[in-house]
Amino acid sequence: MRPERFVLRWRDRAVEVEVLEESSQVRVRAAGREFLVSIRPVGPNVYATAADGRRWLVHFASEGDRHFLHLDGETHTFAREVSIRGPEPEPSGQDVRAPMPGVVTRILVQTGQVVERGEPLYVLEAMKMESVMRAPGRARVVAIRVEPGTQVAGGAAVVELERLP
Amino acid sequence: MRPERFVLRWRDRAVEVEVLEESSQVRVRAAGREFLVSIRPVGPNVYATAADGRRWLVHFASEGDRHFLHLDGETHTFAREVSIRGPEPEPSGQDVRAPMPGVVTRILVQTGQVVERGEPLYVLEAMKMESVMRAPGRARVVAIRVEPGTQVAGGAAVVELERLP
Amino acid sequence: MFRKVLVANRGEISVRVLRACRELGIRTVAVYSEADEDSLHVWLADEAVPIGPADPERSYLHIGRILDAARATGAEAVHPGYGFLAENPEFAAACQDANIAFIGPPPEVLEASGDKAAARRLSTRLGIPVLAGTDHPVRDEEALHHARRIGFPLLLKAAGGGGGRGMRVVRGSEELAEALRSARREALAAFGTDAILLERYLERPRHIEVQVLLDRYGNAVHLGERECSIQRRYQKVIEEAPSAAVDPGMRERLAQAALRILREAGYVNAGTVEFLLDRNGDFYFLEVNARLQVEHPLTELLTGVDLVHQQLRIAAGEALVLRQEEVTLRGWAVEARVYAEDPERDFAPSTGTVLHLYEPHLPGVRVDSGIRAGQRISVHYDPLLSKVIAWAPDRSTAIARLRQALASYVILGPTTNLAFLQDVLDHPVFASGDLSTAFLPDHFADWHPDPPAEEAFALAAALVGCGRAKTSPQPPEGFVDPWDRLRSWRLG
Amino acid sequence: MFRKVLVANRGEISVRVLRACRELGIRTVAVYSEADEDSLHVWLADEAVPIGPADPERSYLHIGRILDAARATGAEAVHPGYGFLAENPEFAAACQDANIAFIGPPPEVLEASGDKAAARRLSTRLGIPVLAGTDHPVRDEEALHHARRIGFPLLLKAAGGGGGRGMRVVRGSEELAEALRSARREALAAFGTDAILLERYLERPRHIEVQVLLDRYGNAVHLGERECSIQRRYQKVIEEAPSAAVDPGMRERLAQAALRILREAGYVNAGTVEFLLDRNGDFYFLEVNARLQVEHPLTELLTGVDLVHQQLRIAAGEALVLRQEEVTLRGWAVEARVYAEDPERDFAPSTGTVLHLYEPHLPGVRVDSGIRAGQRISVHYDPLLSKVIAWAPDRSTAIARLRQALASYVILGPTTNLAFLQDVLDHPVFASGDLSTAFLPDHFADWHPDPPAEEAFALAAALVGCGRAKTSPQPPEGFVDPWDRLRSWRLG
Repeated sequence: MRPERFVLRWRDRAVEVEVLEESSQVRVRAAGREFLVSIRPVGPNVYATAADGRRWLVHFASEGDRHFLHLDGETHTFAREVSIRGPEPEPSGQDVRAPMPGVVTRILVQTGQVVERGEPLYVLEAMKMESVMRAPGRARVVAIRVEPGTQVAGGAAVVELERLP
Repeated sequence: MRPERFVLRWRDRAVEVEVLEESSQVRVRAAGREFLVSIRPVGPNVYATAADGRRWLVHFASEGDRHFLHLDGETHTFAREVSIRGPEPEPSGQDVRAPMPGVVTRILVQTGQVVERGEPLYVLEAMKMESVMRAPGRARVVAIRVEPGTQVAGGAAVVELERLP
Repeated sequence: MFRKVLVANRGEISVRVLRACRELGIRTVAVYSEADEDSLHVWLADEAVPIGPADPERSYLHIGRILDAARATGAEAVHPGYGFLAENPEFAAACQDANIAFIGPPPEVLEASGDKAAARRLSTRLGIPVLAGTDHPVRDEEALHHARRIGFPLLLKAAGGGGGRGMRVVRGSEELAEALRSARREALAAFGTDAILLERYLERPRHIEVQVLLDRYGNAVHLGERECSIQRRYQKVIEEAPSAAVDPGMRERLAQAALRILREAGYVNAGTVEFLLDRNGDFYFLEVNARLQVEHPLTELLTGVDLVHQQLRIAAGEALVLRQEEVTLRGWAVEARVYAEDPERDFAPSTGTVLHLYEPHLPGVRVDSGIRAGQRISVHYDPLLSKVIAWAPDRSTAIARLRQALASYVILGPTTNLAFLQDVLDHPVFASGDLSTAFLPDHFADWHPDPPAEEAFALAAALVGCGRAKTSPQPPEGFVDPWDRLRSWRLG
Repeated sequence: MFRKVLVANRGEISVRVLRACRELGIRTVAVYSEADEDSLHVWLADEAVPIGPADPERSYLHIGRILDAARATGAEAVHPGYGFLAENPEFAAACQDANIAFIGPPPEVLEASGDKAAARRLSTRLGIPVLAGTDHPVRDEEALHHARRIGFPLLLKAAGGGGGRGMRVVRGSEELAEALRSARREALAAFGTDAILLERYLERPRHIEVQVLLDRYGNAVHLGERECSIQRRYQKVIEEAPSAAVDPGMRERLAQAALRILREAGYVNAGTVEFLLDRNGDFYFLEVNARLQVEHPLTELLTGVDLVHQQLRIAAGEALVLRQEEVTLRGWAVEARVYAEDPERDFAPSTGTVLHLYEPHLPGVRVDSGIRAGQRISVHYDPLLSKVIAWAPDRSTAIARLRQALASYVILGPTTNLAFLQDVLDHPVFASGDLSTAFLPDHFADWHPDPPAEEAFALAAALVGCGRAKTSPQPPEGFVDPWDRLRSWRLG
């Protein structure tokens, strides 16, 4: 069996993974470390797993390329990607996307303006609630993609920033 | 699409069934009546169903040829059989089978003896509990298949009866 | 008692009210929007009536369609739950006109208690302390004048409703104009009126509310207080009862104040009076919540009183059988609200299909849930999925119990605040009981979930990698269902 | 308090005890047989130690292996749960010798209370009424003599243990010999001793038991009574608290009798004293249950006291902090035991894989469950799967609440008594509260589940028919799992 290679991304951390099935276990190379993982289904979406001598009962489900893993009281959402696209072009531009569908009611910055971490960029109204979208870090406003008052879909880019040191 | 024919048995009631998929619904002929059933999965093992204008949320699971349906607070176990074998040969002989694995500790009847409904036939010991197996109705003991003290599997025939009017 | 009751709500509160009706042998009617076709409350009720598309304005907020459903099914009463039409005087009046009992206070009382300024005036008249502020919504021009009178920090509040919408804290006169404009817009969107009140802003108050039951014959009982100080932008996250800051003496004073206000207002049914408690133990009247509150189970676990049963009996014209001396507060209860929200995206609501759901059973833990495995969480409604309420003889055991329940609660699909809730419970200041509405801003302002451990990446990789290799070409569904093909078929 | 506790049991009681330990910050160790490798209690504990094959004699009843596990993990105490080694004096003594605290009474007290005859003698000495009977196990030859002295109907009881094993009712001297032989065999198999006691058999008694807590320093509190009259062949099916037949006066008399017996016996920890209550209100001492009972949650819901926490504290040498006046009984609670048994096969235990499990959440309803979806129910152990306990302010609401919970409880795979339980709750005599141990024999002797309605056949046919046509050739599994191929791989 040829090992399977793909990328698992959790938020901004992407890890190249190599998975090889060996009899009853799965050899996984991730972030320079190697794990021998054993997995046994014990119920719908529930698996008895073990790695490095430790064992976990995990809950696991997938929807398209998004995979949800629950262990030790926490749920992590992983995205499977074909190859390392490199993290989103953080060093240069970064879009502060609308987290969900809603109406961009006000833009609070102009193109070219320098913003600090946490400074409000625009206001999105969804379900009668105004959420202020803030800058994730020190950056310069590169472009404003949307006019105030327009309806946007979840994930739509609204303000593009260029990270500053 | 050819209609599919099979038998659904619940305990001693066997019903010949004809099932035909029609676009979004399923036409079912059972016990001389015809139903137009619609089924929509709403979650793991849970289905929104409707027939004759009534609707039920049912839980359904299968294991091999045994199918479990839960509706209106009750769970029914159906067995799917290829064709009507006819109910077990009730009119003449009927085996009073061991309901589960255990040890037949004592036989309380002799061959040829006439027993009334509810009369004890033999004693089965399982998990330190003695259950007395009784005659389901007026009958004559036709054959005793097992010696006292022998271990039997669940479903094994122990005493064969011949129904009497 | 009513023979049939319609529940004009959705999610966990409709499930909770439907169950209470069935326990009293009352037949139940649920209403649902297209987005809620297969939700728990629809299948739990004896009858279910579709009332429109997903948009709340054209379904759960549509008075006409809800009354049509009530008339069509012969429902004798309507329980509004919380939110939606629960405090809407027109809805209560429409029910009365249609000869259908509204399970809540009379329309005129809803009108009065909905008007924050009127409620303040009533409280002042009764000698119950209120925070310095304006008794009338302010016009833009007079805002600065009042602001200077009241002093900073100043709170801008929507006169038309609560829940944090239309609220802004202003620390200096230069911020007033911008904050007022933003508050007015949010208030207009949320409550249909941009009227704004000004009020002295207490720095680190505790939010204490008192539960009261009143019948039509002048009988009333109070059922102790709940503390709701753990809030994020005025949205309650964790509540508890009793309050660590309320001793028996203060409990009695708070209770009498609450009873006086509600009696004076002619209140009937279940009501809550909210107060702010400052650092030196003085309390100020805040507002009346003319509805059954989200956090009502805390009071039920402490007193053993089923508040929805009491609501049904009062609305059916029965006298309160409960006497004040029968109401005893036993032990401690803590409630965590499970929201479909992404703490990393500024707690923006999250959506998705509940691919897998495991709601644990623990002694002393009650889970009021409104979701089911396979259900689609849409962006149309409030993101509250369920409430986990733990009771124990003392506060620390209740917290430990709640902590265990949250750790074993699994929702795969929409992102939730379960990890956030657990970190809040683990925080030493929370454990100490020294709570205030500043707790979350102070200690959890830029909270982030811990990134998955290396092993988690490895396990995920193994599950994803092997899962893919082995199954049919299409990616492994959360629950691989022989009926996938049927998914497209809609119920006739 | 202990730093680490080992729970020497399985199923729902081990899950319940493990949770109680974690709430007090105690690290937990579970033990499991090969058949229980993936069960709930194994994964809930901090550590889990395999102790042998499925056969109880070589795992859960194997004193040596359990103590090895305790020593290997550094457990400071062992909680035996109920059944298995819970009332086994050798086990308690072995724990003491190994310097591991046994969470229960001292070995000598277990010895005494395990001996029904000795307990009867103690009760008579204390002036507490007992049913006419023999204080010593009878030899075959003297059986008839005693039988004539005591009079018929006569009850044959195994001296070595309860739970209905080794019990026979004899109505005439001609049946005595056969019944005695059968009772001796069952007793020998169940308790390792064929000693049989004779006792006057009360026709339609109520089975009432009193819960007591005693510490090492002579402090003791009683926590009210439970009624367990709904039994089938001495196996309890439905229990409730308080008892409809016990007024405050009788409650006090029963409680004092129970306290006297346990104090006299030098009892420590949680104990229950069982009585029979006849039609004219007289009660007779029956036996001491020197363990935490299956139905203990009833008392916890009425009093708010966590009995397992109290057991842990007492075993750790703490004095009882609870004072009698603090113990108040609030409302009513009813418990239904969910068994994997087939009521149509004379309630013979049933087996199979739990293909699908939906354990509902309802306000006021506690579910102590020991099973998980996907788990294999084997024939090796007691068929109790879980207990559903409903609390409400009054009995009728508690019954209605329990009824709703059972109707929405879904276990697909092993046949269960869920339908049977619902019919019992619906029975008018049960609703009237006029209970006795004759209730099930009188009203449910040849109970049968209702056959499925025509529509059920049609729905099943549609689900079976179409499911088959559409899926891969192999029959649709309960949960079609991309990992089926992995099922054969055992954890390393």
